[in-house]
Amino acid sequence: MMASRTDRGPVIDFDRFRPTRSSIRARKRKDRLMTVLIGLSFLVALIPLVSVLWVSLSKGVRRLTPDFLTHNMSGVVGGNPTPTGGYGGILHAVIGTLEITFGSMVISIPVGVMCAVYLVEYAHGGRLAKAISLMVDVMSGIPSIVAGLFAFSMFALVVGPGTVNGLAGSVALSLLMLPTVVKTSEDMLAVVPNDLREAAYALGVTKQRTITSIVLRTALPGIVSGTILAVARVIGETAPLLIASGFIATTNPNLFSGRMTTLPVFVYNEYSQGLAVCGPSADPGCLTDIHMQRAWAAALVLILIVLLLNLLGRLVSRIFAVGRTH
Amino acid sequence: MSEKPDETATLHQAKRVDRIFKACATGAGILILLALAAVTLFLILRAFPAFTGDPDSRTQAIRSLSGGRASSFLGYVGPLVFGTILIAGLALLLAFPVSLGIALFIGYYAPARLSTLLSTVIDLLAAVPSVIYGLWGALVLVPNITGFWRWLSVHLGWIPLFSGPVAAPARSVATVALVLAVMILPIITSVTRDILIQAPRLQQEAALALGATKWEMIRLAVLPFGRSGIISASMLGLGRALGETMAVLMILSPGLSYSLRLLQASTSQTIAANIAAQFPEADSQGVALLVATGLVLFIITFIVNYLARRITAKAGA
Amino acid sequence: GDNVPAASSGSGNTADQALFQGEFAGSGASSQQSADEAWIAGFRKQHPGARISYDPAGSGAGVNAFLSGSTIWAGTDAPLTADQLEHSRQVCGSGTAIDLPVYATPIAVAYNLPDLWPKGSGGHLRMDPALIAMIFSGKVTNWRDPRIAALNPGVNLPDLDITVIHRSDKSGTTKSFLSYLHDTAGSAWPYPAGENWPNDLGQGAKGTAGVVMTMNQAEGTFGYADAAQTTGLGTVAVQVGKTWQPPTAKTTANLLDLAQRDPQASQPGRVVLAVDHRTSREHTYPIVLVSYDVVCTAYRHDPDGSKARFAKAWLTYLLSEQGQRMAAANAGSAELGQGLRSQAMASVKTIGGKA
Amino acid sequence: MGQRIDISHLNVYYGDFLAVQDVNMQIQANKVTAFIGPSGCGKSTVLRTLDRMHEITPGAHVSGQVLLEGRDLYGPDVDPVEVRRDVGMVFQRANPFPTMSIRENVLAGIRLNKKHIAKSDADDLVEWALRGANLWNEVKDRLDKPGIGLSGGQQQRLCIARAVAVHPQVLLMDEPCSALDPISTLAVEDLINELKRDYTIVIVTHNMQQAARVSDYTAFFNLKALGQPGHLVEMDDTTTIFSNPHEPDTERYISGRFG
Amino acid sequence: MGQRIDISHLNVYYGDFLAVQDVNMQIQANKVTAFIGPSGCGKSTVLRTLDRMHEITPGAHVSGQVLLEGRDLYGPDVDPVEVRRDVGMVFQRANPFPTMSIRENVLAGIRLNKKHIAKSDADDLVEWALRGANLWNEVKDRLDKPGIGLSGGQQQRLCIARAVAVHPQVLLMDEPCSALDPISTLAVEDLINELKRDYTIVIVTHNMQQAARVSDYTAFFNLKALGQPGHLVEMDDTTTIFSNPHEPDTERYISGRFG
Ligand SMILES: Nc1ncnc2c1ncn2[C@@H]1O[C@H](COP(=O)(O)OP(=O)(O)OP(=O)(O)O)[C@@H](O)[C@H]1O
Ligand SMILES: Nc1ncnc2c1ncn2[C@@H]1O[C@H](COP(=O)(O)OP(=O)(O)OP(=O)(O)O)[C@@H](O)[C@H]1O
Ligand SMILES: [Mg+2]
Ligand SMILES: [Mg+2]
Repeated sequence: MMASRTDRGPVIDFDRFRPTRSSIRARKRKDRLMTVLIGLSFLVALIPLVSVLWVSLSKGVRRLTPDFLTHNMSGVVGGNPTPTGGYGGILHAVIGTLEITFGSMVISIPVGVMCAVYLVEYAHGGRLAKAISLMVDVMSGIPSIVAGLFAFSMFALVVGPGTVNGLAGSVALSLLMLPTVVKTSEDMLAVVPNDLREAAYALGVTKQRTITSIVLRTALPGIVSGTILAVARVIGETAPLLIASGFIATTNPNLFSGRMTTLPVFVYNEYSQGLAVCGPSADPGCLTDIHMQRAWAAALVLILIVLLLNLLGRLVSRIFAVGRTH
Repeated sequence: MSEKPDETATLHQAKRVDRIFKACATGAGILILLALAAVTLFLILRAFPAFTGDPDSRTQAIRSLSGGRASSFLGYVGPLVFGTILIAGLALLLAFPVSLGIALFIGYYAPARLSTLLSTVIDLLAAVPSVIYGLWGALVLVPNITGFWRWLSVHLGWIPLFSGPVAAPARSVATVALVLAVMILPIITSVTRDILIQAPRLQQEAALALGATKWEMIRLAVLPFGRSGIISASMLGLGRALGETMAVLMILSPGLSYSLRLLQASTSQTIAANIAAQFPEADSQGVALLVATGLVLFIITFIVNYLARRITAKAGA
Repeated sequence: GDNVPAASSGSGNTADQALFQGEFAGSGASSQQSADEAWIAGFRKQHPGARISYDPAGSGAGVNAFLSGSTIWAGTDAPLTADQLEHSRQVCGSGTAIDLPVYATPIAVAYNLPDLWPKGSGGHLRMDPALIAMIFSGKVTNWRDPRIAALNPGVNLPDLDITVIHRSDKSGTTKSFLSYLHDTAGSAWPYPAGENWPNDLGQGAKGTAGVVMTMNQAEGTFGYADAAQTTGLGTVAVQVGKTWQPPTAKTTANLLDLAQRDPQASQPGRVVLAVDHRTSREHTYPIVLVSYDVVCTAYRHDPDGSKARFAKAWLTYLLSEQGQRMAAANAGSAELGQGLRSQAMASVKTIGGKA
Repeated sequence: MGQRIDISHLNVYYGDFLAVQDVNMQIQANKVTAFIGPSGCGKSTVLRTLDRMHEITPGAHVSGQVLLEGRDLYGPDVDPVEVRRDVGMVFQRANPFPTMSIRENVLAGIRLNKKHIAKSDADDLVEWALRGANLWNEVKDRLDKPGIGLSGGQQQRLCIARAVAVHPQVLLMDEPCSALDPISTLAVEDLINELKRDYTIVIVTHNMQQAARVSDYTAFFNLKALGQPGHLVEMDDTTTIFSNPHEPDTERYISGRFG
Repeated sequence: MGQRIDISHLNVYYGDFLAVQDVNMQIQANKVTAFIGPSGCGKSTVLRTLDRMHEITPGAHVSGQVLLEGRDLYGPDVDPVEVRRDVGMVFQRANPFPTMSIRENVLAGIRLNKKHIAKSDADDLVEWALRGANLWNEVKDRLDKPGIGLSGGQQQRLCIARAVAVHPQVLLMDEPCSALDPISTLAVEDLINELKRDYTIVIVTHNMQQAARVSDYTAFFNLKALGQPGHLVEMDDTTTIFSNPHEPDTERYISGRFG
């Protein structure tokens, strides 16, 4: 077939560009191949990921009794049952996890949100702001164990050598949380329409009240759900807490003094104890694999907490989503 | 202007609060700088003894930490850096194509209902603590994968990467990289997906209207759009893998060499896992050394972050 | 809440309860963790008011914490060094700290070869120190090696590569085992003793549990671990003199009974053992991990003397026959013998001033 | 009662860029003044200087004088926050606070400024402002519903109610109807006609018919060329401007031959 | 040469929602057919079913028949990819591939089939297509510059060049000028007039004048009520529709009394 407009440029023989049967077939083949590969990559990834969840669930659910959730590990000896018929539990670790995580939230959320406020509302891309956002990026690359080393050395220098307590863990975790909090808050503040700020200013509202009552309030759902996700991430940190907060078998409610066990540390500690000794004089209920049972059960609780936080984050952002009617 | 005296007073107070608030915000920003400076400073202070003082006792400390395998800081930290980068790099190599595949699957192939479900699961998995991946790797994967590595070594053993003897049990670099890949997979997937599904509809329709197949549409209109985002997602995953401690600690049989033989045991160790392994028994000189290696790790992740920033900045421009 | 037996809360006399009211923290060697669990439970039966914690952070971290004054005692697999001893003056009110043996466990040389003997028949492969050294240094690499067969006539050894498993972290277990090889294997063992494993053969695993788990995961593995943990693995009967000694608590205790005091740790109050690995006595198992508790005889910041009082009571309990039996039952350790315990008790009596 | 505004020698800069040059005008109290002119000529810019809103744009600054009933808005000890309480503003796009109910939106100016107000007073104020904005009958049954649940025109009137609830002397409106459908536009125009009894009103509009319908005075702004600063071409009675302007540029603009 | 399209009993659904009901029409080869009608009446929807583009919207499906020169587009063994090769489409907003140069944009469709085209062939094709799209003179010196560096109107013509470069039989255009300034609009309209020599063209437009100017036939779609499916009211010669429509609704729409 020939193009008609000979006067206006080259004549094109479109047959030369006509796809051959084989090229069409090749394209179809490639398309199908990629579809298969993409589907396959999904299936391949599914195997380990589902395995992780399934193993944690199936192995963890065995020891996940009410007793396990309401007792700590004090007085638990090896694989022997305790007077209440359980085999010790994670109450102290749950309390420790909550307190240390709460501590890190108390440190990092105000600082992170205020830092984002500075970046979005005050700095207008100045030198300091550029430096800060670069540093926030750098901070998000701090390896968790380095954060632990930092908290440990800081408390050693500031409070006294050998200081190991919940607060040190909180400091380490807040270091890991801060960049996420800053980034999500920054993003959320940035999408608050300028219209709203102007509307408030036009009413004669001061900048601070505009920011707190309008901007932050509007961005709140996003900030909250972003922060919850950040919490879900640090709540599973192990290495820094091993160094900064130590391990203890009893419940220590005091964040500011004394060692504190968290769930991940508990999991790791149980794992690293291997088999329990059930000697000839041991209780008939003595379980040699009690450590692994406790490790998996605690891991399951940890996953459940993370899951809960995730759902909570989604819920918060959905319920308080701005712009929805009713 | 109509002004009642009490109104002037409240306005006055509001202005003061205004100033204080601004100071707080600025302070918080500066605090971030200070925090990072403090991290660096404390680490340097703590690492300082490793480089000062009696050279003999320094050498002694390094020999003691390395079981006599190294006698200088560089000789000690070199293989650790190599191992860290090797393992994290491998993990990224394994996870990246699969993540991309899943992200595309979620965004462009799966039916809507399935893809929201998958997204939720991926987000959950991205938050699963690494100690659980470690537990899973050590107790479930290691005993079950030895056979596969052996098969690989038999058939591909002529490539040095896969040469034997295959570690049994498989506490090798390959297994650890695999676990880290599984660990960072949801993270990369989740970020990549968020970016890919934002690929402009317009260009996708343009591609299809030209008679493109689905894959061609993705190649023409989706991947070019997501390129910088995909890179920064991978860098996020790489950063996570570089700093990962527990999974490596619980699985890898460490060594201090520059070996690329992935299936063999005791070839490499990562900085983070090494710190966690040696810290409990280290004396003060040893702690200084370990903190110094931590500083090196910090610098590596800094460089990775910086490069990622540069790449995305360039691609975004 | 705490797992306290309902009945026990009333027991113990009230004066005593007042004596041990409060928090008492220790930290250190993870090898002692199981024993410490048992000891804390046992001690609190007598003194329910005391709240005791033990952080198995590791010997190094434990001693560091002790030397910084943040704990009352440290558990350590290695006695204090001269530096550390000197440093301890800063936390101890009078002189230096003392280290006393409280816990000992045989170190088993173990293997995973499930089909050597019918289940439960309790056979042990026999090896001499040189053979063990050769396997651990990579000179013997297959289970069917004639040098193994020569010592184990009639045992049907499989044609299987030997995978050596060792500790990957710094550890007292490694140090004890290496000094055994160093002392006994002669030229077959070219490496110095130290807390880190010196070669890259086989595989390293973190902690005793890691070693045992790794060994359980593959046949043909060969390693060393605290004997109590080696459930499911075969253990080597080591040549001592002309006999073959499998690891047992009793034969290990025998070795400790024969041990000399380490001449280099002669400071007053210290009880540091120099174990004779070359012993040829019958019924003595030569590879042992001895773990110490480090305390002060008086503490610098101890206004009401409660720290010293606790340290004294704690060690007294640990070194009592009951304490040792608790540990043996729950951690599989070797009970320290009467002689050794009374030597250590002499030092304990000096805690908190005159006895 | 509204207040009059005197502008003299006003220059407005965005950083180094002079956006509007040498504006001199009087805006009469209790009248509606319309600003018209092609896009980019600086109508919004001038309007925003009247309550110092330009100051929230980084780098923006002014020279010259703006007197509100004789008092210099840019005097050294005048706080922009104070100015904005006397001069209200309504924007092109309706911008009710999305987190607040209709009622709270109306009260926002009071509440955000931490003034205490009795509930009955508040109720009265809400009704008064919403009636003033011609919205009361439409929303009186759902005062506690979110403000953004309203239609575009209702939202715009809500914003007007919010602005009048703080009793400003002057009301500035920057293209308040450009995003509205014809019916909502008529409602807002009616409202403007009523509001001028109490307020001095300045309105920016692109819609010549609208300017002719609602305003008493009209100011025509123009730019000499792209990139050049905008300036005030002329200002006069609306009827004069639309029937018999002095300047040929005005004539050309009004007859739709450019812009 | 263009091909004719016969649509019979076409229903289009988005999930359960019937968007367009029972459309029957013939689209003549080598003519321009315009779709007009109020917003939401299903013009775009019908247009997109002509090259099966609706299929990329999850849940969208059709019943009925669409024959392209007698061949059923929805036949069981027809691949949508093949259909789209014969039926080109131009969208409301210009959508050049941002990472490609102007030249590569034009060649994008051809490259899908043939990775390697002789450079001279490619050059000819690019020139031909860009001339066809009335863009050649403007861009011939910067063919290797990115396509998104062009102005909006140029981008739209680039998209047309890209669509014609694969030499389809039918060209569908969904409001191709709605985002363009008047000058670019005229350029595109001229182009449509020329293209109809080679292609069957279907164009959706909101602009009645445009429909009158460019099309030979006009189809008027309408909805009975909001939420009801759209339907074809009538289709006829453009002159008939605009001067003497059969249906009173068409008359009302064209005279601007609703929509
Ligand atoms: N925030 C800003 N930063 C820099 N320049 C600006 C800013 N806002 C406006 N300008 C410039 O100032 C000049 C006047 O703009 P202004 O918005 O006042 O015009 P306008 O008459 O309101 O136009 P329109 O009718 O389009 O709203 C323009 O050249 C514009 O580009
Ligand atoms: N992707 C979609 N999902 C669900 N419904 C849709 C979708 N696209 C369009 N619709 C619905 O189908 C109907 C017809 O829409 P369509 O876009 O075809 O109208 P149109 O005539 O092109 O309107 P406009 O002139 O505004 O472009 C409308 O009711 C619309 O809401
Ligand atoms: Mg404007
Ligand atoms: Mg449409």
